Amino acid sequence: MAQDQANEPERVFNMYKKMLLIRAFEEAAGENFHAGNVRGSVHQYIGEEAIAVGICANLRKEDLLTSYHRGHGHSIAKGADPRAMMLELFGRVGGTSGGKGGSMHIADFSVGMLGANGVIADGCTISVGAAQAIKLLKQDKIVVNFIGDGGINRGPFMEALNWAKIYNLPVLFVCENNQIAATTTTKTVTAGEGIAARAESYGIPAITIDGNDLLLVDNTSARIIDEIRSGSGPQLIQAMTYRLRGHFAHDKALYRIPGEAEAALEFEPVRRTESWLITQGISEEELANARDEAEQTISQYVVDAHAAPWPDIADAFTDVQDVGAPQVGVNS
Amino acid sequence: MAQDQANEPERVFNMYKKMLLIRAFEEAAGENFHAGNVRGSVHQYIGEEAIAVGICANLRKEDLLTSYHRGHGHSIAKGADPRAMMLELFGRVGGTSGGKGGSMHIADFSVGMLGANGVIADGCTISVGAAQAIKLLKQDKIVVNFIGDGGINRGPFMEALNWAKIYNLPVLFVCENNQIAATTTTKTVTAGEGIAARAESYGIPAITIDGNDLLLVDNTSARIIDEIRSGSGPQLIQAMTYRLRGHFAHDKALYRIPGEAEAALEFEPVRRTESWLITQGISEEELANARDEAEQTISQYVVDAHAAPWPDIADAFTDVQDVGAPQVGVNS
Amino acid sequence: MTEMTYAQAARLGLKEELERDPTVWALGEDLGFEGGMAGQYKDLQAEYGADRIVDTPISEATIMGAAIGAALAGTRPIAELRFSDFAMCAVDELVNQAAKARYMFGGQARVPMVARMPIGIRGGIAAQHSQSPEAWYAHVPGLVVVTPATPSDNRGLLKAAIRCDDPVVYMEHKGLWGSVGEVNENDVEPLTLGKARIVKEGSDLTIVTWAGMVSVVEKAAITLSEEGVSTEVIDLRTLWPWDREAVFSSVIKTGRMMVVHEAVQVGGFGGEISSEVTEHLFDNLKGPVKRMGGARIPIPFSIPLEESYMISQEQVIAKARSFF
Amino acid sequence: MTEMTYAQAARLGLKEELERDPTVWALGEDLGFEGGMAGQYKDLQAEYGADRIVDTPISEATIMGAAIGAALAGTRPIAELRFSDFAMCAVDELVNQAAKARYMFGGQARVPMVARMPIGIRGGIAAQHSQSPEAWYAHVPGLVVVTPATPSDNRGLLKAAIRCDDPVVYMEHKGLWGSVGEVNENDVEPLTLGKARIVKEGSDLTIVTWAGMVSVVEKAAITLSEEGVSTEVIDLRTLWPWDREAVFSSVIKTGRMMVVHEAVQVGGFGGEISSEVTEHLFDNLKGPVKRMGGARIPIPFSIPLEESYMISQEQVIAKARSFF
Ligand SMILES: Cc1ncc(C[n+]2csc(CCOP(=O)(O)OP(=O)(O)O)c2C)c(N)n1
Ligand SMILES: Cc1ncc(C[n+]2csc(CCOP(=O)(O)OP(=O)(O)O)c2C)c(N)n1
Ligand SMILES: [Mg+2]
Ligand SMILES: [Mg+2]
Repeated sequence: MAQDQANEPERVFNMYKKMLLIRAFEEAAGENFHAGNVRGSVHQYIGEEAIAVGICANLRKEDLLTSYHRGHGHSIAKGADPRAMMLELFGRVGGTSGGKGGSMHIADFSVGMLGANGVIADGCTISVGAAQAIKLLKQDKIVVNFIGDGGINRGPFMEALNWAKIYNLPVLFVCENNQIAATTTTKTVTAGEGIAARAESYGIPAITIDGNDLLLVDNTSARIIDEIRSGSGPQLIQAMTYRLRGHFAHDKALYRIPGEAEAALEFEPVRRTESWLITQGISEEELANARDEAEQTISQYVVDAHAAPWPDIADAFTDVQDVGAPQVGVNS
Repeated sequence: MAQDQANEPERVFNMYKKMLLIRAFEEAAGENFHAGNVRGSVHQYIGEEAIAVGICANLRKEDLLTSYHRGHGHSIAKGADPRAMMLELFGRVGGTSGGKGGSMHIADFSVGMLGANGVIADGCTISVGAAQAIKLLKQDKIVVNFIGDGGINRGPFMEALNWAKIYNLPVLFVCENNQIAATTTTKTVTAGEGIAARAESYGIPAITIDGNDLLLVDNTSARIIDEIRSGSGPQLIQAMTYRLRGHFAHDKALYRIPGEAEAALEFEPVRRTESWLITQGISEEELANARDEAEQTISQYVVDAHAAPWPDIADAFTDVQDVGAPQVGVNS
Repeated sequence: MTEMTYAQAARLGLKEELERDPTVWALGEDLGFEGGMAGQYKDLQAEYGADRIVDTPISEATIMGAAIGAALAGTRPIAELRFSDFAMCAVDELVNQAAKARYMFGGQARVPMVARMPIGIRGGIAAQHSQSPEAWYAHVPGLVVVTPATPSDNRGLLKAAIRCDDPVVYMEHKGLWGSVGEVNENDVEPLTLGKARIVKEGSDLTIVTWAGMVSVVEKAAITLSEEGVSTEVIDLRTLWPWDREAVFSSVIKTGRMMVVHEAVQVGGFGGEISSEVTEHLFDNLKGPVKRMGGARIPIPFSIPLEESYMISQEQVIAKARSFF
Repeated sequence: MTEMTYAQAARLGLKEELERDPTVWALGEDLGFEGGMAGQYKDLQAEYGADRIVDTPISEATIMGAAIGAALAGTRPIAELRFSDFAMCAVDELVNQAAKARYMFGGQARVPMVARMPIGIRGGIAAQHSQSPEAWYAHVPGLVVVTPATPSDNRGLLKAAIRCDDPVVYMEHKGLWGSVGEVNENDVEPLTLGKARIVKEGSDLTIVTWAGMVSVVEKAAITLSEEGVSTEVIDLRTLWPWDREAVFSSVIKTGRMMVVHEAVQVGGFGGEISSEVTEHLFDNLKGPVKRMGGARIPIPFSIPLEESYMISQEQVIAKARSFF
């Protein structure tokens, strides 16, 4: 693992706990999807936790973040309440969106998390606009946009890169390259050297790092985020990683080369962070306790979610719009 | 001017005549726009003729071409009938589209000219699909897509670059960089080094040349088109040029730096080609005759266009669709 | 007759066309291994090659645009957009190019392509994966709009769409993928676009519907008929062209009409049918044409809210009773 | 009262809002030097700076997407798309993001933006520059749709749109840019979205219309009234919400209604109004509600063909007479 003066064991241990919380959240989300408690679509972030956690550790509450369909990890890392998120996945009152959004639309504006997104790459253009607002309002904030390696081939992302650079906007693009898009190996549909080269062709500094190396993500993004805050303009981090599970919870990922996922376990970020923590004198017991705590915390949220009330039918008609808002029952 | 074994004076003189025909066509289009004979929008290609002519001189009739809003030159260069084009601009029977398309929708499928386009960069995605069809049908053809320097910032163009490369399609992208998009200097809204660097980031070979140098365009595209025919996959030529007139015929281009357009006259392709032809022993008189001929040809087409009949109202209802075609008068 | 699902029947129809015509091909995300969202392309890549069942990058604008170019250049592509919601990333290509090319070019070009974009609600996939925008495309000159409701129709209409020389917006309903029905494998002819299906005959009330609502309305009609309101159900099958003759003759017979669709009622295509019937058959009407469509709200995620959006058999029955 | 054009009045309204609220800004192509297609942004960049009147690259998806992000982040952007035809390059952003963000996020977010996209025919700009897709957006939950018809309204409605906390699709008619009317510069209040304007009172027939057709219908109504058919003309001003009360009270009075719009009739928003009036006021109707809209054809270039697409005063009069 990369090492640096910033790698305080306590800081890393805290990040580790965030990773555990995400992992436990995702395991529970998957289980409850299979049990039929969570409906729709659930894209788990298992195996990619170091990216969200390492980057968000360098963000302030008021910084903004946009995500994509695999957005639970980013939300928790940015400080969203995982209990409200679990309630949202269950479609209950008390959920982040009161049950109206679900997994693909997790958002917590109170911590600057402007939303997961069901449409690939749409977060990119939203991000550059948010950054433009920040400039106009003369605020001291930045925007981080997460995107997958499949998403980089949508035009709006490329437009957003150009846009961010010409207006010199405070945006960090983070491409989470797990090397796959649903069932498609992205190398087969991505021309050239990939996103870092593309970003550089727009004059946007880009760096490719091992996204499963928590300390490296933390240190790299600390430096880059600092530069962006100081007015460097947009930058891009390509974080290499591996999706340990299927594309969504009901995907068995049979298209994988046999053994690939098992082999990848060796490089997955939770274990790697544990190994590092042990070299820093953290005991196996402390790690086990942390894992238990995360699991228990999330288990409790699942219990809470089961217990939480369903929304009222009338809630379906609120939050649509002020002008011309629909009326309950008018169409039925 | 660049020189090369391919630069046969006769070949160049023929290309020169095509350029004159385009120039005369565009002058007439502008005049008739101002006179109210041509309606809608007219984007003149004056000053950029060497690109279309130099490239199309290396195409075969069956090769395909897509263009954008400034498409008269590409059409004439590809072999469309300028008389039918003039009739189209006048909205008359006998026009390339029977008067239903007008300047922005000039097309001549009989010579592989798949259309000008009113929506920027839409020709790019159409081109890669046409190239895919060529591959599927195992035809020996290529596709050329022309696009402006403003158009390169639309996402679909970037998607098309990626697409052309991953399927190794026989497409030549030609970015006609006249340094301006309507009233906007494109440098101010284009991040990085521009389109050549972007294309290269997709693994697409790209070259930037003086697009007002007819011989250079001819020689460069001869080589590149040959490579594409031999299976090189997509390539890109950025041809630097200058738009001698306003964005469209009713634009006085007051946003230009004073003197800029006048200075540019020195580098415009018709005069430069004339100078070269003179070094090859072509006389001033021969050049003057060629100019007269082009102008007279086009004048006659204007006369023809004035004389041509207007379409029948019933024609508005044809060519819509086979299934569910509209009926005349059904809605009025 | 063979029992098969709506998805299997679509696959069969596609396979038959791939077999029949070497210029037919499909492009979209994850068509190869995944075989499409519901297996409607399953194993076809293995059989017809990666050049005819093409896995694409996530580039909807180019999936659509490339299909247009390929259609102009002599092939019959099927652009698979997965969800009509994602097809919104390619509205420009579909509406400004595919729909208009033939006209703008004065008949020089045809655009024989299928833009395949499933619609509708299916179990909590929420606001960005559940829309039914068929009314938009029926409003666009140059486009044909098809909304199959049964396995058999999903084979026969898909074949017709592929053979059509116009661009066809082909909207399967996601909720129907697993529904089962009889398909006559021996009858390999495509259906005729623009011909409705009389699902059930009746003499007191006509209900016009399509896509996911057909089975709901059919069940409601059975109950209604048992209870004395003889209800005729028409599955439009194609929204453009819609089968004026079938609808008009039914209304002339019954004197009462209702249109039911899952799409948002405001601005939905029910308004078109209602208005045409009213304007042309006013004297035949024993009461106003009525409409039932979705509330003007984004589709909510939470299951009870989502369910409340959907029109139920009971609601159809209640509204039908209000005629009498 | 000051005489000014529709474009000048829009500029005035925008300038007043830029002055009043520092979070208001606009983004689009060629807003600076060109000042917008009709001068509706003229000199505003010089006055308010390139950060508030932003010249953008040709990137419609990002013009719209950035406006959404900027709205979510506390400003009030006006996304200028130049033509509603080009706005089709950004339908996904508008429909999947702007319209739904507030709902999907359970009310955490608002998207106070204006998506400005002129509609309509203007002298031979043909199929890709002449469309009127207002019905699409009225069909989309979450959106407000505004179609100003006069200079005064184009100031007052634009101001209302800018101040609205919902995303507003603002559709000026290109044919009206140069039309002249009185504007009361002292009355700086915005209009109320959702309130129609009674253009002319009458008692025999109601004609509902909007945008470019208002003046045509008004002239037809004057002739009709002179000839004994007292015709009421309602300019809806906003299609969503549309002013049910104004329309319903008028129809209750006249018993006859016609809807006239330039957009394609099939699937046009006239069907919505016709259907609602029919369903709810059937017993008040002395005859069927009638519609007049464009033929279902792309807009042709050639002037006589283009003119034949447009609805004339004479055609309105003839159709109105068919009621009697
Ligand atoms: C515009 C759009 N096209 C297609 C989809 C369907 N889709 C959802 S996730 C996905 C794959 C995304 O891959 P990637 O960007 O690499 O993210 P990952 O799932 O690997 O995290 C696809 C194709 C979508 N949601 N939006
Ligand atoms: C999608 C789209 N956006 C905007 C326009 C309006 N428009 C027409 S031409 C033009 C400038 C194009 O510049 P460029 O691509 O450099 O071509 P040039 O006119 O210089 O030849 C613009 C913005 C359009 N036609 N289509
Ligand atoms: Mg991926
Ligand atoms: Mg240019």
